Amino acid sequence: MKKNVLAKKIVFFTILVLVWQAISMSDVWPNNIFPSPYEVGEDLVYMAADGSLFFGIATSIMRLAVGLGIAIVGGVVLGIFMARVETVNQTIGSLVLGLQSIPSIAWVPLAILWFGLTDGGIIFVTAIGAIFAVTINTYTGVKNIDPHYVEAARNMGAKGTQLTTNVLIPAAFPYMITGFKQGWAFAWRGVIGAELLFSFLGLGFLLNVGRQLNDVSQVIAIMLVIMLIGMAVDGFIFKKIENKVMSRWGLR
Amino acid sequence: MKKNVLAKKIVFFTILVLVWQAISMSDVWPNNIFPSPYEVGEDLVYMAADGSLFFGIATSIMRLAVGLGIAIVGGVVLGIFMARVETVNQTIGSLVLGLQSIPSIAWVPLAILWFGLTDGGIIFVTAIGAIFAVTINTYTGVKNIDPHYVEAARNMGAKGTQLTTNVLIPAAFPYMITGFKQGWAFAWRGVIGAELLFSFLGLGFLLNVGRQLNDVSQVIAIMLVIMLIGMAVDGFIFKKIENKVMSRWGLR
Amino acid sequence: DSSREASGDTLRVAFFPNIGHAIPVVGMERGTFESDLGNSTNIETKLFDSGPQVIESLFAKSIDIAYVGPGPAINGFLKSEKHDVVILSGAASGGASFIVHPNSQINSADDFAGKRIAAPQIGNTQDVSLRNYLSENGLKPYEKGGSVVVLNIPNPDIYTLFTKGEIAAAWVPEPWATILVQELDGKRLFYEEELWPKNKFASVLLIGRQEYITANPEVVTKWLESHQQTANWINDNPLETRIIFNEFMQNTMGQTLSDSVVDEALVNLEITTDSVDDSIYTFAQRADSLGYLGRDGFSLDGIFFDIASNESVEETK
Amino acid sequence: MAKLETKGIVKYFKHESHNLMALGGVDLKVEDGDFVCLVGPSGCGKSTFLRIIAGLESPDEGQVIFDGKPVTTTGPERIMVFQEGALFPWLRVQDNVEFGLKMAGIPKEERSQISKRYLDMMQLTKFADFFTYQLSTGMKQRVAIARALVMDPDVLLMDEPFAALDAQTRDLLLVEMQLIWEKTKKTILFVTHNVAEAVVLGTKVAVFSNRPSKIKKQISIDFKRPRLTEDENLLGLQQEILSELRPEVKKIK
Amino acid sequence: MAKLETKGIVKYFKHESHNLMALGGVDLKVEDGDFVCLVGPSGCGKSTFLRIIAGLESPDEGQVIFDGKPVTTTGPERIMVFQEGALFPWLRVQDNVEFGLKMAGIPKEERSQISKRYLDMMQLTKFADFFTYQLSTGMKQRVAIARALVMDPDVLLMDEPFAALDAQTRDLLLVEMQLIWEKTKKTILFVTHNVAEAVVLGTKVAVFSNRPSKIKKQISIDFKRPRLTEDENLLGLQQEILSELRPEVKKIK
Ligand SMILES: Nc1ncnc2c1ncn2[C@@H]1O[C@H](COP(=O)(O)OP(=O)(O)OP(=O)(O)O)[C@@H](O)[C@H]1O
Ligand SMILES: Nc1ncnc2c1ncn2[C@@H]1O[C@H](COP(=O)(O)OP(=O)(O)OP(=O)(O)O)[C@@H](O)[C@H]1O
Ligand SMILES: [Mg+2]
Ligand SMILES: [Mg+2]
Repeated sequence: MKKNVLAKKIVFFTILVLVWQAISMSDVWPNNIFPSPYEVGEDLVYMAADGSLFFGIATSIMRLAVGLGIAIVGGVVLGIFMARVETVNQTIGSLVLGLQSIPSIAWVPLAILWFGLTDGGIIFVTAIGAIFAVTINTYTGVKNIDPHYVEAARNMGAKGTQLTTNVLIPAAFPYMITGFKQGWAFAWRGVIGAELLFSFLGLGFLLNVGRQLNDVSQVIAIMLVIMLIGMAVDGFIFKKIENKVMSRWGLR
Repeated sequence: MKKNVLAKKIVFFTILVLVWQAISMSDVWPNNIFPSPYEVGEDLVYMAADGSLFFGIATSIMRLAVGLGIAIVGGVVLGIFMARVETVNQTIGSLVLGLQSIPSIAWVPLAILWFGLTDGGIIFVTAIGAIFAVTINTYTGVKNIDPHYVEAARNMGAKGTQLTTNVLIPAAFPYMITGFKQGWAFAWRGVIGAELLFSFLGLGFLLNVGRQLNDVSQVIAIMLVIMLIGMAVDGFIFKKIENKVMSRWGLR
Repeated sequence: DSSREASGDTLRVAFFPNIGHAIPVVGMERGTFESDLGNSTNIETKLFDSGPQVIESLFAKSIDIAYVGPGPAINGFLKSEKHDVVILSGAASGGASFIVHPNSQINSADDFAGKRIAAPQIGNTQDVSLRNYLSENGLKPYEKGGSVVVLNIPNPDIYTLFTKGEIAAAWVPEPWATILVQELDGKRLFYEEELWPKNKFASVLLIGRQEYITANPEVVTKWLESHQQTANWINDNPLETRIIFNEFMQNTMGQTLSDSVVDEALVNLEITTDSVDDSIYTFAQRADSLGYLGRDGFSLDGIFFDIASNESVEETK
Repeated sequence: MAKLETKGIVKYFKHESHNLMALGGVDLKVEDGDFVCLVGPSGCGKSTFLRIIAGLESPDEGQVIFDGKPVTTTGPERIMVFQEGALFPWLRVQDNVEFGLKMAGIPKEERSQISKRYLDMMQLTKFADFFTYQLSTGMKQRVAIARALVMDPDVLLMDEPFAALDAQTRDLLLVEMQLIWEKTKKTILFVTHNVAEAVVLGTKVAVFSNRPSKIKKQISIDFKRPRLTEDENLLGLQQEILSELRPEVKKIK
Repeated sequence: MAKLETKGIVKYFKHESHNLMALGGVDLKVEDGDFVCLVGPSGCGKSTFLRIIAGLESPDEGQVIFDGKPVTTTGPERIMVFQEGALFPWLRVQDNVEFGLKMAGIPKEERSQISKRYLDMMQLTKFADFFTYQLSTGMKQRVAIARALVMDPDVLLMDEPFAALDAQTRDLLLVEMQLIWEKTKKTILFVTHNVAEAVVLGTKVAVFSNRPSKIKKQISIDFKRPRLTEDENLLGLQQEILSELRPEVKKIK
């Protein structure tokens, strides 16, 4: 990042915080509705100091990782099946499109029913929120594979699993990355939403505690944390993978 | 749809319902936690008969439409600004990326505080969940406009608003459509999630009522409705627009 | 539009579709409040299912008065800068029990170690009571390094988990306590009131926005009178109360509770306008020691509002 | 007075480590009604030069003088035809052609009268309702020219407009281009890397040197029209221009 | 016994309303070491014929007989080189070349020994670590050929492998192709729409008729190698083949 861009950013965010502080100090809204950045910062420091913040982050990220992992594996397998076996596409495919439009939060009651109050339940909600985005993108990716790749590979003796791992998956990878990214966005929403409703550890739980105790500054503090983690994952993990894949495939 | 595809689908979904019925009739889970499809259907009929289902659907769709409308207008404006004014991108742009990764459900406590228990609050949650997806895709779209379009237009005397409405928006439209679609997915999740937590009319509310009363069959019935609406919007509205735009642009 | 500012011609009331909130339910269903307030005041009712959300809505000026438990009431009073939220009256006392799962082999606090015990959301009445009870018995929750896993989950989910045997016990309000006993063979280990002085503690309170109250004292006065009358009527007519309550449930939620659940729940509750002030101070102290009331200490000065003198009651303990 | 004159146009481009001097002081005089073809080695700055004249880019030094007055911005009297056509895919052929008129606020009816004339001239009347993806490359190029002519510019700036065409279509358009020029008497600046094209079209051919580029040589061509690429009379001129170009192209390597 | 023989190959394709008979009974005998070039009007089914031989598609009637035995599936003895190369962009050049060996389960070291030989032959050793987007079109085509040769097939099936190349690169590869054939003595079936290419490469040229296609004529070519496209001796043969083709192409219109 060039120096002057960084400077602009610093100035911008400083102004933002100052305006926020000014609004909260003026009496437009009482403090219980609109806390000051100072209070929010205090809450963050306090939660960091007693360790609950880091425990919450670790818990949420662990669940996210497992849930997203399941979604990726499951979605890729399902997507490949749908793309390669027409009957699977015609049957399960239409179900997938439907399930994809159920908000993951709607699964919470059933998750509690089926998994109880366990990490399993939250992971289920996370995974089911993300899996169909992965599935649909994998499906599109495999469908769009240049048929010459597949024919060349078959001609050179690839078949079955060999064909899948050596050709189908790498060839569909640029699309799959998009699916992973979308999946991650849904999974992150899913994990926070589920924790909020399950109220069983994690950042969503901390958000809920803030809410239950009508502590707005804790709510905002946790939202900031959620946002920072989201930015980090987007900016470091996905941007990197995407750039690498895109340049490797000669797409940019 | 060809006859035999339709037949396959019918067979598949029939089997699905039968398996479900069989599981619920076997005594793996008691009926109050795993209802049969018959009970779910009964609940649907009942809710349809007393009108609460249609009222719920209408309420949710109204909120969705307003929220998504706001997100689209706001997102397009913001996205164009970010793409055309470098400073806006360097400052607000990085904020947008961050806000995008806050699950919309996390906004619910603030929405209630700021808007009270009103449609306004739910619409806020819906709009804020969707706006950044629209913004980011519009930004990408405008950034990727062939510079020759803009130069040709400027050369022929277009400037300011004229340039925006006559060139930037139509040229970026294929990307914007993607943004609208993503925005819709987030908005739909947002509206259901918000209604579930606000507990104030709409399909999310009906879901919550089912939950509060431990009426799993109502929960599943509402999930089916949510899924069908999602499929309808995806399949009829977005598929149509997308196909039209793609063929117009000669992209397929 | 429900967000408009307070005005004398509309009173916006919040309560839960729950047997503990029998006063507003019965009072509204029988039309008592409407006729007592007269034609000049239009009553809007709003159903909620969580106390914190009621407080949020009070803060947002979406509602004027509300029936909630003491936890949210105290939080609302303390978190609002100028003490916007005050207690007007009691609405119910008692009515929570400790229910153990039939297979859990819990007979007393000695058997809690290693068990999963549920209470509704953090900071609510049962949650505070449960955590306090644990520490009085020398137990600590899991997250504080102890052996008892305390789960804060909504009542319907407690029911689900109880069905599946995933929790050993639950500290729940009526009618859930009775439902667990009648439907799932739960064992009532003790009634919460047994742990309180005089066997009484406030479980539902009538609270309001100070701004609205001072602007519309006549409306609130009439409401309070009607509130008292309804409480008396309920105590005189338990059978009709059950019928009215179930009609209300059918109309608003599309479902009813079984008659025996409502009857037993009503017996376990006391519908009273007594706000059992002592129990509120005790409760606040317990909540504070759990860290629920912020880091800066607390004072309940002014939490009780006397409508007759139109000012907060200065009362110190 | 020359219709269009450039005086000492210099243009730098920033690259990672150093500044690249693309144009090293280009002087050119174009009389009213001239058809000037610009040729030069690839990357010497021909497109940049045209863009500066159009006002789409500004020079680091020097001036563009039009009708005696310096110009610095885009203007309807200097209209560019891009290599790729740069037609708007979201508009029908007719709307593409009318685009500039619409921007100028001319009412719909008047617009369609004007566009009709140029669609006719370009033999596009039948395709007025088509979208651009439905056109062949040659038709697209004709739409692009019609879109420029509709603006009735004094100067038409054309940047390798025929580079993407196959030989047949190109030959056709080369003839059409000459007819248009004779009919409309526009002043035209025409960039091409194809020397045969240049001698067929131009009243003058200007040869650019390699970077930093200047105009190395100008050659006038007086043959009767319409000229064809097969014309053997033009071969000598082609050779002359090529012999000027060759050493410049070699410098690149 | 012929190395490869097709007997009455018939192939239909379903179109909306009717079935299109692409191949109408193709009989062809290819001896061991033959270099057979297949020419024919566009859309007559040359690619389809090659794909049937490779086992990538199955005929509706007729048989492909290899070494006396009918074959119906793909096999390592019949390897195809696609027009676009169909290289895998996710693999480096060397891994692309080794792909077939890897599928056959040959261990890494042995693979790299084998691939080294063919990378050398194709002058690709320096580029072993490149990804395909870093290669020119000509280099890609050489990788594709190396990838096929590595399989050491008895028959090499090539479907217009040089169609996308510019004239210079093509001339170069035409020479290389002849050297490879002389060195390896592979049997080659080579589809092209370029008659000059066919006469330069082939020991035989087979001309397809229009749909439903059969082989209309076979011509043997005996000139010494390496032959070049400029070779005037080959012009007569080109004329002969073109005169066979012309009526077929006309039938399409
Ligand atoms: N926006 C830019 N930024 C940096 N360098 C540029 C830019 N535009 C052009 N250049 C450089 O300036 C030089 C001249 O470019 P220009 O496109 O004008 O050449 P040209 O003569 O039109 O070439 P061609 O015949 O290949 O079209 C080139 O070296 C090019 O790399
Ligand atoms: N999968 C398919 N489905 C339907 N029709 C097909 C299919 N593949 C080929 N065809 C048709 O079969 C005919 C022969 O096609 P093929 O590609 O074999 O021709 P070709 O001789 O290779 O043509 P070209 O010289 O253009 O490559 C064509 O008319 C084509 O449209
Ligand atoms: Mg150029
Ligand atoms: Mg072919």
